Amino acid sequence: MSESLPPGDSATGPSIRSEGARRGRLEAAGVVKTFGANRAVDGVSFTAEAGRITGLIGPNGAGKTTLFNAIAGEYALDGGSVQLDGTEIGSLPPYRVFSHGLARTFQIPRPFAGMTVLENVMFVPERQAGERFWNSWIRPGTVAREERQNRERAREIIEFCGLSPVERQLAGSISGGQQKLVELARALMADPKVLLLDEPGAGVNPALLDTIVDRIVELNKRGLTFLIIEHNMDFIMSLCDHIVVMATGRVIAEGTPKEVIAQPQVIEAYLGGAVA
Amino acid sequence: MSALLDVRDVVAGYKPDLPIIHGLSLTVAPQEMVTIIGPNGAGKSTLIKALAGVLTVSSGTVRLDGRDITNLPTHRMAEASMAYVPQVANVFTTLTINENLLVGASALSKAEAKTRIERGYEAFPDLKRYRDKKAGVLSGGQRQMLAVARALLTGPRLLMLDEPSAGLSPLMVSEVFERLKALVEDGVAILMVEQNAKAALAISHRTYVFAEGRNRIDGPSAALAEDPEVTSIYLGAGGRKR
Amino acid sequence: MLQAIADGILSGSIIALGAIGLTLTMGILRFANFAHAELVTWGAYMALGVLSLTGAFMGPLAPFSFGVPLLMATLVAMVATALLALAIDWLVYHPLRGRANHLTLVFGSFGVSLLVRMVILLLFGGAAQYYSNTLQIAMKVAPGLRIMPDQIFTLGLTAVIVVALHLFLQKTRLGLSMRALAENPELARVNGIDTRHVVRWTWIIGASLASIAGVLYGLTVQLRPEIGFHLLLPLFAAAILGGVGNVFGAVIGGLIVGLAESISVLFIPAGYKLAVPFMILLLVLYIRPTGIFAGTVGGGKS
Amino acid sequence: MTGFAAYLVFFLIVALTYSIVVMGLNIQWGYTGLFNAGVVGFFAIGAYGTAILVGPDRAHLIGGFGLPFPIAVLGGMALCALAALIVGLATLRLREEYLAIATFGIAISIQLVALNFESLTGGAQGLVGLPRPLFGLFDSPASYNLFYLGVVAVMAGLVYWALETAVRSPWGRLLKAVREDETAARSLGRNPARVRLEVFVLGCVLMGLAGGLYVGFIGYVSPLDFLPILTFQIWAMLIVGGSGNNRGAIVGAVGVWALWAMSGLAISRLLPVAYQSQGGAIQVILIGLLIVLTLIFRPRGLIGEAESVSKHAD
Amino acid sequence: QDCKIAVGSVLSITGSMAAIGSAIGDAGKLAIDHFNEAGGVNGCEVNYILRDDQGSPNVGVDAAKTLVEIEKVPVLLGAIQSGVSLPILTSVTVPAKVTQISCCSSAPSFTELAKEGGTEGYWFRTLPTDRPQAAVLATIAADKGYKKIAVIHVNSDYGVSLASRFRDDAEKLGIEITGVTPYNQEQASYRAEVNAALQAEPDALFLVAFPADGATVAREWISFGGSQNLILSNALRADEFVESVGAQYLENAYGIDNAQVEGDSVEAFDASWKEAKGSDPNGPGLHVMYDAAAVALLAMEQAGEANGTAIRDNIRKVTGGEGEAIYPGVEGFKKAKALIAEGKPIRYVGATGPITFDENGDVTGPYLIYGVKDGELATLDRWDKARVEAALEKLQ
Ligand SMILES: Nc1ncnc2c1ncn2[C@@H]1O[C@H](COP(=O)(O)OP(=O)(O)OP(=O)(O)O)[C@@H](O)[C@H]1O
Ligand SMILES: Nc1ncnc2c1ncn2[C@@H]1O[C@H](COP(=O)(O)OP(=O)(O)OP(=O)(O)O)[C@@H](O)[C@H]1O
Ligand SMILES: [Mg+2]
Ligand SMILES: [Mg+2]
Repeated sequence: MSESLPPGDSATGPSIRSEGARRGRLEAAGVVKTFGANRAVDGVSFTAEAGRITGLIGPNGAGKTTLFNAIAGEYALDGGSVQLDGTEIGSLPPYRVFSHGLARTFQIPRPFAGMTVLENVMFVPERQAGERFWNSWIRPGTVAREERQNRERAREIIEFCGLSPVERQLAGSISGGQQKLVELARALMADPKVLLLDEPGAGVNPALLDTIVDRIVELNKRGLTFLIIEHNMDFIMSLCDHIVVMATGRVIAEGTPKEVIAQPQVIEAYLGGAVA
Repeated sequence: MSALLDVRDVVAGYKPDLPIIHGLSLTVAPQEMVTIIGPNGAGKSTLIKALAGVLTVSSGTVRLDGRDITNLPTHRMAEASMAYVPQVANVFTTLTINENLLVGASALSKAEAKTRIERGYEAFPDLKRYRDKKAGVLSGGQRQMLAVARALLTGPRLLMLDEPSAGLSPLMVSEVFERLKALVEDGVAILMVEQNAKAALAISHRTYVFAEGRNRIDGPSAALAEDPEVTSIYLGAGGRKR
Repeated sequence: MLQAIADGILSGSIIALGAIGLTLTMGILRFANFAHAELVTWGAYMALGVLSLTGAFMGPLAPFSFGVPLLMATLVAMVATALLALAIDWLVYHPLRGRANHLTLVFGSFGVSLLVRMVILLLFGGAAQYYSNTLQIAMKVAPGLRIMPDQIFTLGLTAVIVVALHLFLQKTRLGLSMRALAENPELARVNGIDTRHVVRWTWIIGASLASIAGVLYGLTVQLRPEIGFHLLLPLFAAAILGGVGNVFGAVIGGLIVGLAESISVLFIPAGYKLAVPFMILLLVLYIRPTGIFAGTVGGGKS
Repeated sequence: MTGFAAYLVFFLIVALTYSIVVMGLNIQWGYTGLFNAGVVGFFAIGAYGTAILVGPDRAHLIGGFGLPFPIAVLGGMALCALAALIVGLATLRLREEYLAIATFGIAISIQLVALNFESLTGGAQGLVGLPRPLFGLFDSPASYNLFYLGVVAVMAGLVYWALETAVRSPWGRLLKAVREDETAARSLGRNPARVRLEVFVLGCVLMGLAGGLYVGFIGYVSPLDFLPILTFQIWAMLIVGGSGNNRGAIVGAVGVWALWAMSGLAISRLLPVAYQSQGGAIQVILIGLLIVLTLIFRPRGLIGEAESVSKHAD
Repeated sequence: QDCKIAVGSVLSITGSMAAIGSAIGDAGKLAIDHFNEAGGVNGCEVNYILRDDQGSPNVGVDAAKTLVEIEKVPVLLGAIQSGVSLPILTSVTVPAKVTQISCCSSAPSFTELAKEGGTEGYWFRTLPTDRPQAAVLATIAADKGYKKIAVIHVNSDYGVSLASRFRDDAEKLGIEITGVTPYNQEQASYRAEVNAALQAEPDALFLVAFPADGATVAREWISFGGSQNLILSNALRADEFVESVGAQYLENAYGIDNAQVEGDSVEAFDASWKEAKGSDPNGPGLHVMYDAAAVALLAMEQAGEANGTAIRDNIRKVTGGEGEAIYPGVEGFKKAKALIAEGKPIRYVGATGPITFDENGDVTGPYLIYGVKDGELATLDRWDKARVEAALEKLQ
């Protein structure tokens, strides 16, 4: 399995931006999201520091996914604010949030079912000239060149995720775990400043998960900020610099992994006897 | 010990001319818990779907307690005392929690359904809290609980679970697994697919390792957990420290 | 004005009756059945066929314009319509079901609707027909307000059917199975539900309701092979206004459509009347894209 | 040129005109999943727009600008774009059947305007005596038809090429992504609402173009030309030809229209005279059967969706 | 006889005019059967090809084109709706120099088109335009003393123009028109329109409609207490309408149609219809369709050849004028053939009475006033050409 990173490319934007230039500090302050009477996210504040891997854990139904949706613009906030590198993104629609450099994956995969895996991944880069229909008439050369580069990169990411055997299959007819990997592949293709992963490990084969961990570490070294929801404690413990624990819509603990898992309220609400 | 579930040389897939499962055999004894692990796309879910009658078995046989149930219509699998929890989309999001359970109990008498549902609520108090809420508002983990709770309602002899622990918090994982263990003790046989291999191997009796639609390795779980080949290829290092 | 309101409510109740069956099949079987309208027509003609075969239009039950024979004929028509629906399902929809694209069924129903309409035309001819040639003269119930007893009957029947259907969907196992099927057929099967059985019952209920609507329509207006087709738009408008799958919604939707049509004529040129329900529909959908009541089968509770 | 050849020319003019409509619908439905059931409304706007701009001045009518035909057609298309923009903004949030009913209603409303707005559209009487482009240059109607067939064929070819090129570029992928999962597309930085609006307008403009060509050929418009049945016919063409494929759209348009026309001919020849008056019903039954059988036995239509959208993904 | 001549017809057999279309088709066929029995045209058997336009212009135009190009018909009968006849005329028959004769398309636009030269003389129609109809109906209404009249009309070219002419004429005669309410065809119910028209409590209702929808409107009108003083357009002279509404409610109704009441020619048609069909020829379009076919055949016989231009040029030779009168039916046609063979002038007096085409292809003729007596359609009065013209004069 290829461990190498996709080569940078100047025409489509380098796959990895030069260090230093990359920031990605995500700051949530007092975020509230309610569904009727249910305050699913109830005044959550935390900061995912630039260049760090932050873990978000908590019992089922704690509000983690809802918080992701609020940050990514899928849900309108009922209170509070979200800032990315100082820019308010809390009120933006998802596609604008993405343009600001924040990408996310879905806990329950949402592949484009009627498109092949390759197309799913090639779709990701923004501002493709070919997405304006007239460009295919008046600038076919540019479109073709861009597509070639796009495809090269997509192939590498697909291979990395172990999806090469199903590259040409429709994303709707691959296994559940493979669909999760398509989610990840798309997120990697996005090359954002901040990446929100919602349970990237659930349903993924443990052996493959190891290489994903390596990949995340490597990308992080180059300055990409991560915010990861995960129930696999091995994964969290080995990866995160900082952990935020949520329960019933609130942050109940925060700190380094070691600190956090020692706290009794975390053990009671979340870990039970299963401390790693 | 004669097998409760006896799967022999099964070939199955999504399109007639493109089998995913290439002649697979497997057995589950009464009161046995069997795990299937394997890489993504190995065909684990496909096999379970074929056993549950969702997909057509194009050759081979499936026997439950000696009775041939190959390609029995899906809705009659419950009568054959087999229950199945799919990997994805396993709750009715537009029905309430209670109605979800009622659907699972549709083969039972009304009174019986009621008592069993109450028992289900005791096992999963979270569900009780939301009983009149639409299942669509549940979190990923809550849905998983609901799906398992529903499958147990009819008191099946064989329970097939497709990644029951996916998305559950560690606390819930141990709870669900505890519960599965208790079920086995009560006489239910379990066949489950798991990616949380460590935990699954720890509680199950036997394990099959699949790859590319075939049965690669099988044996007692404890032995496989030690097997270096299995560990390196399918179990991973379990998280290296950096 | 008063008259227009009364009238709108009353003609709305026929639309409502047709829309209930539509919203039910649409909600449970998950496709917009364009041939539903033809079931309405078929039901109306079947009742006519029974009446003319038995030759009877015995004394009407005062104050209504119809009598026991029509009621009996309606029962026969319900059976005949259910049979037609089952046959169509078996021949056309069943083979198409489960295809990746569920709109395949919608297109299939386009085809079916053409077929059934033309068969009716061939069987019964194109001319307008009536159950009875005696005209019912409206009763003056208040100054400027006339109502026909048949209309009151229709309204009452609609109310009874809605309540019964709602209870059925909420309280019975078959009703629950229908709602489960509506959401996820495969999961329903895994849970021991015989989906074919549920589909059959859905058709039987939907088609029976359609045929009742057809008979009532024929009774208050007239019978022609195209009546269903021309009711189609109001029916869909009503079903969608109310939220697909919601039986109460369908009734409210039907009443809104009926009222809108009859009141609009007082304010805008009658030539534009046909557009009025749509404008309302658009307005409602603009504010609530899933209809007034969020649409799930059975409706009501959240 | 007479007889069958003359009829063939005539037939192809009509069929190719429809094929442009079908291609417009294909881009909306086949690629983007927009269930536009108001096709005939936009066809009508294009036709009336062209007719009003090209028509001679008449006392009782507002229009009658007597513009050259190509400019009139462009005007009709622009009008279509405007209407599609307005309609799209109001309805594109709706899903599938809801959108279908809404657009169907809009088409009915457009037809009602044509029927009732007498001073602009001529009302039920329609607009009569519209000039046909370059008609004077030809010595016989037959040679004129041949010329017009050329015009329509070139337009259809151009539309085919343009759509095919665009659809097999990243644009096509974008449309498909929006069709498949809007939430996912949105989370990946695309604005589905904008994409849908763009496609809706583009498709409707093509329908308007076809409307203009139709007017140029028939020289007359009336509200009867725009009954909802035409929408059904167009949809039948798309289904039979295979949605999600432009070649399928053309094949479907020609094929279904041929079946429609030929079945009429066959019935009038084969059916005993006494039953002639049933012929129409039988013809419609054939169309119904065709749709149903195609769906059952060739669910993807005669040609079916192209497997991979972007030619660059190979 | 081994030669054959094809005569084509495009009518609405299905679609919105289905209720009247197939009977009209039968009327055309009757004329052709009669002619064949009389020996055919120029010794050739006439083959009648009927095509359905389904009420849509695109289907109708295609059908017409097939008839003209593939079946090679020299004359086309139809269509019913003006919206179908017009595109056939402009894009099929005129370019191919085929004569087109319609039984039923009443739109004034044909007259305009003819005046502009757009029809090149290939267009004829056997029903009169709405101008005289409106004048006669309004005159009678005034004579009856109606003061307030509501108008409900079908929203088609036929309805719109007849209703608006009637309104003008009635107002000139001092009648108040309380409202003109159009209705769109084939709707679920017309209660709303009826109610709107009822608001002003008029003395009478002028109803312009086709039998099926018209019956619905009339029933709802009467049910809701509208006046039973009904004024009916020509298309409502149909048994279907009377039966559907109920004769007892139509005692005070009167309407107009463009057929001569009595006279041998009309009786000849009625009798032969009855013989063929077993019922009275009461329905819109039957008489006129028969005449359309008859005129075409006689012109072909007169021309001695079967091409469109010859037919066009000979139609006026077999109608109007001073020749010997020819009545509908086999005997009439036999007589006509004999006279033509002898080179003597003939003059067709048809199912609608004497027919004269003006230079625009429009026909002028006498009218009958119909009503319902003893449960059946009956003729109440007749207006000859002079009387109609006097009424028109008065309204100038
Ligand atoms: N769309 C919604 N409407 C109403 N309630 C919702 C909705 N989405 C989530 N909820 C509720 O909000 C709470 C938080 O759900 P969320 O999905 O954020 O949990 P989670 O922390 O991601 O859990 P898990 O680890 O199981 O995925 C739950 O109680 C859920 O029932
Ligand atoms: N719905 C489907 N239609 C067609 N082919 C499918 C479908 N689902 C899966 N496949 C094919 O079957 C193969 C095996 O899928 P399956 O779901 O059985 O894998 P799995 O072992 O359960 O993997 P995972 O652990 O990721 O869930 C996939 O690689 C894919 O090629
Ligand atoms: Mg979650
Ligand atoms: Mg799986």
